[in-house]
Amino acid sequence: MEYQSTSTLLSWMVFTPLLGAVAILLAMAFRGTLRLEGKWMDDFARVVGVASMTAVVLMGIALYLGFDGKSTAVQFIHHFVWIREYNIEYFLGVDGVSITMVLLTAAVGFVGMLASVPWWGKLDDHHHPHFSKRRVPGYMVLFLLLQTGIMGTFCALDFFMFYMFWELMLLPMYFLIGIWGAPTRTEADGRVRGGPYAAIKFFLYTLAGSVLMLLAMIALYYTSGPATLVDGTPTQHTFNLLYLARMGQQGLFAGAAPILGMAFSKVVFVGLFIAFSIKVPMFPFHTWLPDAHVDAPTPISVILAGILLKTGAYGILRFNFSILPEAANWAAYGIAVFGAINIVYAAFVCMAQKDLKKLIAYSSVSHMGFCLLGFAAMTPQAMSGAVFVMVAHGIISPMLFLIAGVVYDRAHTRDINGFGGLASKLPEYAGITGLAFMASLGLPGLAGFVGEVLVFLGAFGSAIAGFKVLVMVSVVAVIITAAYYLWTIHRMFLGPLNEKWAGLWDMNWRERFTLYPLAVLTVLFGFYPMPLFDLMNPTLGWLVETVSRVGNIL
Amino acid sequence: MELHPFPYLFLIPLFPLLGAVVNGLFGARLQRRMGKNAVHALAIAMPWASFAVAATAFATLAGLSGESAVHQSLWPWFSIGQFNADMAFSMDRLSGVMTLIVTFVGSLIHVYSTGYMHDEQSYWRFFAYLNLFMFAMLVLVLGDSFLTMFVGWEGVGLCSYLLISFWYKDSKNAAAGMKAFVVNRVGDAGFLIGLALLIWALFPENLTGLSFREVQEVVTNPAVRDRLLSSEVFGVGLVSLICVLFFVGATGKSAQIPLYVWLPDAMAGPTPVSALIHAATMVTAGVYMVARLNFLFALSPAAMTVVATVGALTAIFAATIGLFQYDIKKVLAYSTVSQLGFMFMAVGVGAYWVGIFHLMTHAFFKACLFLGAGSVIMGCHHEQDMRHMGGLSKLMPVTAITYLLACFAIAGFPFFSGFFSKDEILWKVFDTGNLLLPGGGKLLWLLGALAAVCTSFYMFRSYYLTFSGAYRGHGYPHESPRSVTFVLSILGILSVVGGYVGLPILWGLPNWFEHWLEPVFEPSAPFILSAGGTHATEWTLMLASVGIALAGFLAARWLYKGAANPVPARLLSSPNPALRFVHRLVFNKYYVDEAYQAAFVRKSLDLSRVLYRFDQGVIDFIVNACGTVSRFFSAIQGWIDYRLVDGMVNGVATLMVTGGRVLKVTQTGRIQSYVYGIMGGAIALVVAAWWLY
Amino acid sequence: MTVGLVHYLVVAAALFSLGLFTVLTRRNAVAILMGVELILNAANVNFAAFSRFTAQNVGGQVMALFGIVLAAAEACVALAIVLAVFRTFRSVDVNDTDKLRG
Amino acid sequence: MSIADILFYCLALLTVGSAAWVAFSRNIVHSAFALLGTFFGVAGLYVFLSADFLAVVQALVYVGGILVLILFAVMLTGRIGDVQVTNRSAGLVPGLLLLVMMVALLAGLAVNTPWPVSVPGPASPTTAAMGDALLSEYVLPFEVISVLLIAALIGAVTLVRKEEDR
Repeated sequence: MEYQSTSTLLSWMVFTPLLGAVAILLAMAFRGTLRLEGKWMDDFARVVGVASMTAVVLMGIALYLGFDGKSTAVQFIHHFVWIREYNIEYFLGVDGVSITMVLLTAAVGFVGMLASVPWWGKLDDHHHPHFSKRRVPGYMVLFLLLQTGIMGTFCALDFFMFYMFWELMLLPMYFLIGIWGAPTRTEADGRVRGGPYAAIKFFLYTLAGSVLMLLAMIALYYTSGPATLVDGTPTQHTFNLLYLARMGQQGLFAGAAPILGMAFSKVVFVGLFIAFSIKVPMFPFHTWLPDAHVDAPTPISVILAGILLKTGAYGILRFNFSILPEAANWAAYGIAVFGAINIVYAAFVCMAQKDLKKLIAYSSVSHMGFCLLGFAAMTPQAMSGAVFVMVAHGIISPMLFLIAGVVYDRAHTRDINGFGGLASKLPEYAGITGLAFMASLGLPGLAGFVGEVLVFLGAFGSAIAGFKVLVMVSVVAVIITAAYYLWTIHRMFLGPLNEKWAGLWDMNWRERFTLYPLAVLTVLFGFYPMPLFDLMNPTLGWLVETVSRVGNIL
Repeated sequence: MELHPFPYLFLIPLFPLLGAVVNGLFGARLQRRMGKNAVHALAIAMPWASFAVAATAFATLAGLSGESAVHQSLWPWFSIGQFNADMAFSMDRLSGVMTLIVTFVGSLIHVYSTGYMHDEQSYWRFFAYLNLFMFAMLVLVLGDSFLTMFVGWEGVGLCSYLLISFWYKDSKNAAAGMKAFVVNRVGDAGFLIGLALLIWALFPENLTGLSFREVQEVVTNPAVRDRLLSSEVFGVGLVSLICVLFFVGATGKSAQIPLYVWLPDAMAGPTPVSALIHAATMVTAGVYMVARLNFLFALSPAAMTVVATVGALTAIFAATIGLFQYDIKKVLAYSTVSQLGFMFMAVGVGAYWVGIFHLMTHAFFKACLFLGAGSVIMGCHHEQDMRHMGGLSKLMPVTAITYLLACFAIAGFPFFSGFFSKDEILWKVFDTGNLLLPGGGKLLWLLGALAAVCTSFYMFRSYYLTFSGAYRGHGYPHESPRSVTFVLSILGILSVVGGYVGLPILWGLPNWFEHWLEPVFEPSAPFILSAGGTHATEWTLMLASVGIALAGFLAARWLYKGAANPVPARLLSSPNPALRFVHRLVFNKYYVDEAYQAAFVRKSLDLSRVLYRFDQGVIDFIVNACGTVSRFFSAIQGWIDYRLVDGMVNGVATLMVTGGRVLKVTQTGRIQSYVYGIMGGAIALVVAAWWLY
Repeated sequence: MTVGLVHYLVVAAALFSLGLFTVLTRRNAVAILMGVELILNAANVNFAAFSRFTAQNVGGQVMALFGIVLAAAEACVALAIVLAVFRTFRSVDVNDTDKLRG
Repeated sequence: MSIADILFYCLALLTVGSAAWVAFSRNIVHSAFALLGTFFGVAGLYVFLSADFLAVVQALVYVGGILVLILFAVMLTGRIGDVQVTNRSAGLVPGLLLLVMMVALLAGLAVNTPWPVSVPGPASPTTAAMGDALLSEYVLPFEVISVLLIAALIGAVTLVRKEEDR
């Protein structure tokens, strides 16, 4: 009878964007009577969009103030029975693991919304209408739907609901990349690339992953032991993640019947892990990310890099580590190796990039590698460091993509070598890009460094000896990261001004509204990360303690 | 180590930060509206203010006991379980000295820059970066914990990148800046791994925090020390591995043998930058770090040997390259690398206070040399090649005199600051017992002596080339403005007087400097052994070093005094090919840069291209292949579905039609044919019935 | 040999075959009718013969009676058809009336 | 071979011969009259089979009714004056072949099958017996046949009605 509803704030946070979307749809339906034609309709959609995202941010602040970092219990629970026959409950809650992600979603969602509104500043779209002017109501509805999906994914504590929101996230993203992304083009070597290609690739790739998750969900459901619904009715099986975690930690899944001759918890672990690692993205499954980023419009890249990647990492924490601790111990070194590969491999690939967005995409792959390394190390420092990397990357990569957006909106090209000497023409832009690049390469005093150094130091202390070697290898990536970022700054900003770009103009207020808050956050979290650590340390510490206590008995 | 709260300590780094932020954000408008004076007024005031606060802190420190430190903790920066580091500043005697040097020399250079950068358009940006650098350096020096120091450590690297590529319009400067930052990052990577190793070695020994104090308490505790000394990682002694890794960080920052390549290129930055960063402050960070971790380094003779030998090798290596450079700033750059080699030799053999002492004196005379060179360059309208200078002593008297004083100091002429510090180093190196190789000290001393000869030779060569003989350049050189000459004179005096702070005990005079730093290095004292050199040997060595200085001076004087119009490139045109080869080899810096470029830079670029092609070719190919394969299968299914299933359905239909068409013939309309049919059927039935039964 | 059932059957068979032949080979509709009448008579002969030789009751003859009555009705209708056909086709030639050809 | 047998054979010969004439004659009128012979032959056979009522009805209905009807039809449709009242049959050969085969088949059948023959009783008038049978055992067919006759009557009348009122 535990986990009774305590507050409906989370439900509001999850479904406010949906309400906004519905409002826009209704307005679309009755635009005749409401005399909302063309430009007025677009502006109405934008106002509703910004309003709902501001509401979510305000609620996020309320959540932060109300959240008690000390306790490891789940807070702000909103729990009632939804589909009684299958013991599916509507269960929203937030604890140390997901609080940072929820706040990040609110923040980055707000920034993404601001970036999709073309007010406050000139747009040079004479030959190809800027994405934020094309079919705006549709864009806003899908954007808000996406926000609901992501927020729901982080808050859902019922496996079925989690899976529902997980799928809800995919659809709007597909359309957003497909329609508002870059038009289809055939590249030099004849390969057809463009918005639709990237959208399909993203959608199918993640969907393939979520199929495995579905199987794992069903497997877990049917092997889960007796539990009780929120109104006390006893049930044979349960989708409740917290009960599943408790059962997992008591070793229920470790002892379950093997599947296809292999240990149950190993098979389920691998299934879930692949589903989430596609999203992280992990080394072999990462090729969708650069394509998706290159062809997505800027705010969508912001959302994609800012929060969508975190759903994968969060999933690993919430599912793989809490519910299947034995398998987590068994797979720890493997994950770490993949994490290290992610870091070093992506760093080297970045060196060879000519497209700015692709470079940033691969750098995201490299940063998310830190999370994997941090998770697998199973020490409180590494775990907190890894979650902090997720938050820091969630702030820095939106900045990077907005920066790429600023230059793309003006010059309509992302080819790094095409630029030169922009610093003399765009000083303010050069400054903010410098700050973003420095944060991303992990300069101490900025957010990137805190996470990275914690993961390094934490991973070093892991029980498994192999981690020391992995960390040393990953440190090499730190050098390569510095090299390719500086080389990018060199090719783009320094050196003589390329006359082709003499006509560029410096940042306008829209870009400032989106970039400066993130810059302030980066510096703030660089020097004073404690508020974040206070939120998550107790829970992550408890998680690490329980997972390592269970030990490797598989 | 008692801590005395000193509420104003954070002001020292805060002032330059304020200056940097104000100039950085509003500098352009400030400069446009209120002119350059406002910009440099603010920019100069800040370092002097922090110098003042540093002085007061230093004074309070003097009043306290030896081990005490003035401390201020601002806010908890990291605290996760056992691992906590606060954003805290503490100034003990060592960082007190360093802060004073940094703020004093820094402020002087700020004043100098107003003159040097006078006609620079983005004047405000220069001062913003300079202030930012001061902030980073002060955070490094005052940092209480490893991580706070690391903030300063990389912050300094960033500022040197910004300042080296200040004139970014010329991509060569930008490339130099990038090289500096990346090479520093390599060093920092080493530092990080060393730090990780140290932390995880001490965690089981209930390390409470990451500050130097706590680490020092844990390491100096004898039980812990024995366990540390006995444990090994990857087959190498844990402590020595940690120290070597820290030393790698130091080589990156202080441009020692493997990672020194960035310093000569860093001369692409404006001269005050070279003076401040690449002579006085940043490059000394490595020495400060090793001194700060004296309790660790003293434990492992292996690490000390590594430090000392690398120092010695760098000293002699850089000195030889300096012999034949024609760019005045390059000469000074290699001389800096060489002098740093000396400092590391000192610190390597355990004579930490001597290293810091040489650091201080070096800060004075090297800054004076660089600024002198700067004023010469300014005078000769940005001409840096000594072959186009000459005869400037008459045209730029103050610069000439101060430059000469600084040359005497660096060469180690008696009663100049360089003499006291360098001679002490050579003596301590000669007399050390800490090295693995028992006679090692003697060998290192020899290398050091050789380097000293080269030092005095190339310094006086540069003096005579620029200041004596006829003016070979174009235009009319003129003396620099008063702000430049004022700073030069102060530094000139200091480079003479600076040495009297640490007079050798040999002369029975009180050595204030050693006494002042002695408590800081007290934990490592018991491990420093001396080879029992007597006073006699000390005297002979002192005379020897005077002789060395004179030898270099006379040789340079003979070769280059009164340099006629064509520089006497005797070595260049000398018939002996071997000599010519040596000259070309040394002149081209032993082709180290090209080797690094080929070995590391090009290789990593190739690797990244290969990996990217792999990424696109193999992985993306597989993903797309899945796409095409499934499309292929769906095509097959489509074909099957269309041909067979549909085929069958259509087949039945056509069957009916053709059947109908065939049967149609029977409907002739003529009745008789029907009757035939009936009759045929009847007969067939009868026959069948009859046949069957 | 005394006239037994077989003889009648043979005669009926002959009548039947001739009737059939007429129907098959005649092109004149009326001739066909005559053929039909012959066939019907053959059938009635058989009925009577069996009634006489095997059934010892008059069942067969009643059947034959019905046969005759039916033949009458059939002839009447057939001739009506022939007349109608003659009126529309102007000829009674069976080959011309193949409107219902498939 | 009694007189009756000889008479039977002559009668049989008459019947089959006229039937053959009907089948083979060129002229439709000749075959019509040949039909008369056949009908009387069959009536004779009935007499031999002691089916007296049947013989009378045969003579009456067939000769009086059907033959007259056929003659009418022949006259009405024959378009007298049509010189070539050819009644050429079509496909003579297959017809003959079929004829022979049919005769062989049926005769063979008749001869070979062991009919449960029982010695016939003396010839006795059968009219009364037939009347009883019609109204006792065969009353249903009797009624049905009457309905059929009515239907045939109406059908024939409607078929030959004049065009104009259709």
